[in-house]
Amino acid sequence: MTAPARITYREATKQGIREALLADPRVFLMGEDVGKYGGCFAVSKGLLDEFGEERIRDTPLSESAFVGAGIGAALGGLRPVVEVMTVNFSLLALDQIVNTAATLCHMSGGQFPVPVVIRMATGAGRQLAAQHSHSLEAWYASVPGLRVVEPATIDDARGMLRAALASPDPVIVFEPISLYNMEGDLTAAAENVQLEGARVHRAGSSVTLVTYGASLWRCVAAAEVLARDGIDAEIVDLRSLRPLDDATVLDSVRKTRRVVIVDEGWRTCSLAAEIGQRIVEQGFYDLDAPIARVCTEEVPIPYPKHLEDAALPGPERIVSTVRRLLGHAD
Amino acid sequence: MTAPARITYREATKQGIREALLADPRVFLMGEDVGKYGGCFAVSKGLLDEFGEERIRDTPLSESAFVGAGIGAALGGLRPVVEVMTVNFSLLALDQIVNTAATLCHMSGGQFPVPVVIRMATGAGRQLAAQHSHSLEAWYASVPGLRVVEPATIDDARGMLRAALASPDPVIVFEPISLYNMEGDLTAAAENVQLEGARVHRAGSSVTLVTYGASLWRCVAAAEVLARDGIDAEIVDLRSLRPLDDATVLDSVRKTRRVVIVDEGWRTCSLAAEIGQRIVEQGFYDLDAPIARVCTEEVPIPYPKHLEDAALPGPERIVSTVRRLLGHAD
Amino acid sequence: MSGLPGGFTRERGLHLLREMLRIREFEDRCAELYGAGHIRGFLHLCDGEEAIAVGVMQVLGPDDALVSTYREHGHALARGIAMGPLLAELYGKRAGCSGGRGGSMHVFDAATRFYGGNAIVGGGLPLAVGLGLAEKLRGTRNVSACFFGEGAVAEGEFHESMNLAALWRLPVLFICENNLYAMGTALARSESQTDIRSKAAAYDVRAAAVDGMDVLAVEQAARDAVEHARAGRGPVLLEMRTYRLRAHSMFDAQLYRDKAEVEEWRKRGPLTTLTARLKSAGLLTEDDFQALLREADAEVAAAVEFATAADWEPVADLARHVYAEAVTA
Amino acid sequence: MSGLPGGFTRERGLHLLREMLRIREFEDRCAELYGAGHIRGFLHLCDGEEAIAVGVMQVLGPDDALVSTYREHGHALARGIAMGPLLAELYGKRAGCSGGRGGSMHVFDAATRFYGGNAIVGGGLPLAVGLGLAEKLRGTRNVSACFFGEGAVAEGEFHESMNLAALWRLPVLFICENNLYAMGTALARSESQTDIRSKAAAYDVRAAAVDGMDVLAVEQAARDAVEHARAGRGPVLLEMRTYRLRAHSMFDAQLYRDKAEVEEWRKRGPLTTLTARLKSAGLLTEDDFQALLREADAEVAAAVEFATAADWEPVADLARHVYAEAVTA
Ligand SMILES: Cc1ncc(C[n+]2csc(CCOP(=O)(O)OP(=O)(O)O)c2C)c(N)n1
Ligand SMILES: Cc1ncc(C[n+]2csc(CCOP(=O)(O)OP(=O)(O)O)c2C)c(N)n1
Ligand SMILES: [Mg+2]
Ligand SMILES: [Mg+2]
Repeated sequence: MTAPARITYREATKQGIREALLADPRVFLMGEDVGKYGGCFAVSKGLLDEFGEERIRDTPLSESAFVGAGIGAALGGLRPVVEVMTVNFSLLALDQIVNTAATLCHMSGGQFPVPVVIRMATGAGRQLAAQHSHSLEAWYASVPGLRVVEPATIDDARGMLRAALASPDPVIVFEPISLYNMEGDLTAAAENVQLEGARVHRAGSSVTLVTYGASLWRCVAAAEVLARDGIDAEIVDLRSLRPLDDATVLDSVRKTRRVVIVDEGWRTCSLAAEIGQRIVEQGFYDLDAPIARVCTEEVPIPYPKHLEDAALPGPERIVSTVRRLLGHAD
Repeated sequence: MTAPARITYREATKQGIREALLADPRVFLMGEDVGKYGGCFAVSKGLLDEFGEERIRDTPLSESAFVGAGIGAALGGLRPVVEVMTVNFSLLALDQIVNTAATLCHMSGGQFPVPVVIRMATGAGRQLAAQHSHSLEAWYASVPGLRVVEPATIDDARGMLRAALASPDPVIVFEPISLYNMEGDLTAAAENVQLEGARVHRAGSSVTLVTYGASLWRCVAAAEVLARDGIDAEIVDLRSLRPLDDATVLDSVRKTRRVVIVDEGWRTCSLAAEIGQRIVEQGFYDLDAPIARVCTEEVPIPYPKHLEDAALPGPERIVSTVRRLLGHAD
Repeated sequence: MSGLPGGFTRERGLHLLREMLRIREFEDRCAELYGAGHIRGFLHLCDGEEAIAVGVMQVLGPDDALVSTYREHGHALARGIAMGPLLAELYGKRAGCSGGRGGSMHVFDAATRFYGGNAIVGGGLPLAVGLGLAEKLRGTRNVSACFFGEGAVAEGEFHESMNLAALWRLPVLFICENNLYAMGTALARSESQTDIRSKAAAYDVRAAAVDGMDVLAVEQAARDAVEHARAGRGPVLLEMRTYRLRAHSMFDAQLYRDKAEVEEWRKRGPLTTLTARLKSAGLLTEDDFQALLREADAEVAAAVEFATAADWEPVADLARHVYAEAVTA
Repeated sequence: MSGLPGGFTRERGLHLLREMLRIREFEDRCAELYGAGHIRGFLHLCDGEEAIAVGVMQVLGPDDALVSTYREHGHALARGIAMGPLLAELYGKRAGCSGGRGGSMHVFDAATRFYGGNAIVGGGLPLAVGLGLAEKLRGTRNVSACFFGEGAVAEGEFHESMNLAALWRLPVLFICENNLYAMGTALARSESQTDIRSKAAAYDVRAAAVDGMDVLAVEQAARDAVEHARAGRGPVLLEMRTYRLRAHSMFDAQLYRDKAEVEEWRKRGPLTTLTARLKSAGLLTEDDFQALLREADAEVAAAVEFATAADWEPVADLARHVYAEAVTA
């Protein structure tokens, strides 16, 4: 890679997949409509022509079987990248992921690690209604034996797959559906993306916003608004949802002493809850105010735009929560 | 019901089912081996003879279809009680529960509530190893549209099903596998069991233990040990995991100012995290110490007893956590 | 395309044509409204598949239950859901048949026992089994019918649901709309055995393959199937052989098939063929056809007016209906 | 029970009998050890089904892959997992073949490509498909074989896995141990079509029904199937007709079946019948049999000694192996 190029998140993701296919003959991509159709979000468009049907493998609608087959193929010495179109359909494959991928290494006393990568689109924001708008990252992040990441930037979209394939463990890669069309700079940093570790996306001193995925950009928008009032928000992009990088979060908290966690998941038992509780456990005495959360409202995501927007943790809600926390009038 | 009787949790559960079948001809029980086998934990033994095959309905191993059929039957005017043997197998039915049972009322604008009750055994403690020892209550508790309860006492085991069937919403009833053999008194209170609301199981003043399910009895054991040191623990049994009864928890916290949350779920994104964060949100300034958690260790549950015990949130870990929190030497 | 059965009346012909035209005109307008941003999210049209919706609905009674997919406008209209509330639903308005919360993929209607609109492929089948179970246990003669694509046949839910319905001899109609593609995946790339009907044998279920482009053939097959199910003789699988003449959804570039293939099938479109048959039998004039078209267009125009004028749900009501409002103990 | 095939040797007979006896003696001892509390959790014995494990393993090569269920002691022993580590696993000891973490339901062994031991009914089938896919993509002639009960046939995973394996012509052996019961559920109460073999037609898969009580029949059927799969002609479904002579697990009161039925099947037990056939063919004396029994019992005794003497994993190592230790990028 050379000078920064302006590309979409979709294109960055595709480049990551393409690089993986070029780098290692054991890698193949498998999922519904990844081939002829070009991927339901056009991520894999063109790859079938370049790599052929063996390595760009269209599957029937059989989420449990083809995810399980990916696990089996990983056990058999390959490096499958399994695409489950969206997290919504991953419920049909959850048994394979939780009871097989996540347990085999441990149950076999270390004999059978499972180096499978499972990609899936996640989140709401495109008016796809209740069954097509889930954010279930917290569920996956709760399972020992899995690694879970969510690239929110162009560099991470480009580089995280390589890091995931370098891991001997099952890695779940969430790609926010609302980011595929986002444009941004692809930088040299994409060459060195690590699987673990949170990243300070914006340095600040007044308050820490902890977030991940599409909500990173909601926080960025909120931070711009807050900056006009002289509120200087630090934004931590978690990047890896399992394991969580407590140290980076706590470092930020110790600096700002105030935290708002922004999470597209439903509030109850969310990653936001976990981050909050970890801060309490490790940094209680560093806090000047209660930890606040901005999450998705506890409703199945409704179809109409005004209701969907109201359900999601948008910049306005972040801004008003920060203001309230800092004692500014709203 | 008359004078308190000493019965097992299993028997109390069965009585609850039997009463429901007697009270309402629309009620039927359906699941794997509920009939001829008598239930895999012998809960429904004898009911087939009493109620016949139409109402005690053995199903094939088809978790997705028979749970979905229960949802459909509820839509069709019946009051199904669907037994999924254990939460471990419920992963295979999760799509139906999350994408159908939990969404239909909302997506249909209120036209189609789903009055189905889904019972499942949960938890570890019987050396059944990684795939048979899950505690996934937090996942279910995170889903808007569901109600989730977990009876921990004989009275609740007896009375919660009635309350669940009185609800027009889908209710998930978790029954801790390790409690079926527990004996206790069935009291008149079983007649008036409510679906919602936490309950102070033991009043105390030094520290609040918030818990649910089988861990209630771990807390009881811990409280007895602590009492010998003059530490007087209050125990809150959540009972309902969705909705959560914040008020009862906060009342206790305001009294004791110190909290330990005990949860058989894995720590990350657990109910314990949620309770902790809610306390921070609503009672931050009432706390004298960081909120602590005692959860299951983040490992697939291992088979050997000593390792399984070490993984679970046993009384010793609760005691030492409380002592540490209160500044007592361990 | 064959002749018309004996005793077939002009009235009947006009009715079936009218019903299919309503669907076609409605959906063509939806495509425009999508382009204009009035309809959002995913929109799946059933162009080419109208005969299945209309044929099946002729034989279902008002107390029978229905479960559909995300490609359900045809089913909804043929079932009798009014066009205004249907379109208002696609707009996301409060006056929509689902109160505006569901959109195109989640059409519901209690009055006609229309249980959705399901965006999970295969997700509706277990539901239909349960609805059938309820009818059986309640001792009625009602049936439950579910629609699904041939893509859904690969899902475990198809297998589990067929077995359950057969094992318990439930009055369930499994209506597979085999339009040869699941998004971009051709049948031969998703099924090792592409004869869908033949799969019923694994469950000892009665089955038939039907020309899904012929509304009369659909109606007859559905009539036989419903009779079988109402008589308590168990479920039926109907493989309706059809074709989707438009893209899968509004996001589909159709890289996976030839234009020529589509054009070949277009000639067999159910509206085209029924019109020709009626005309050649002397039951329909071009004027009649134009009148039906105007009638359908007027209904569509009124629906657009209705949907446009309808209110938005206030944001304050966001959390309504997450749980049932009236406790019906 | 029929005669022996031409050219059948005493050596071969003794070998097959020995293998089955090892399983039987091992498991009978396990039942005692369970009663004594040395083995805990769920314990599922395969009494009556030994011929399937032994027959199939005769034709698999060392590089073929295997996926089993929670009822897998027979498969494990016949595959060549040493009895000591197997029993140590059932004890939960560190020297167990899975390091003691899995127990009876989760036997693993990398050396023999034994991928478990799966306690989720049907859960192993997709895995076997994936293992078959790996062999195909790697261009080997290896096959993958999975065992499952007839109860698993009702699960969606069976359907999805059969289709996937057939669609991609993968070298997978689907070996259904049809012992007529899934816990307490008789086949006729779980399948609308009880002929398991016939289900293969829905996937265009080659299938055979086999007398699972006859080790020679099993071996022959497995040989044909492996040949088919190795030749790249796709998967095979083998329905092994057998019977579980003991309870489902140690918690089962067997309310669901008659003692007489069990006794009827016991007469057809694979050990009984092979012994009789060998004797009547003059290939085995009672002394031979007793010698084999002593040999098996000695192996079992040594395994008990091994398992008893083995260490417990230290609690400090609880979190080991949740993630892989050596990064193999
Ligand atoms: C479980 C699941 N997997 C994937 C999808 C994405 N998806 C939506 S429609 C579709 C194709 C379905 O094809 P088919 O069943 O033949 O119906 P058709 O669209 O042709 O009417 C897919 C893959 C989904 N909605 N649900
Ligand atoms: C998905 C799932 N559902 C239910 C169970 C509980 N269960 C364990 S074994 C069993 C019976 C399985 O019967 P079958 O497949 O015939 O195998 P067999 O035990 O007869 O060898 C059941 C229901 C399970 N382990 N997994
Ligand atoms: Mg289709
Ligand atoms: Mg069986």
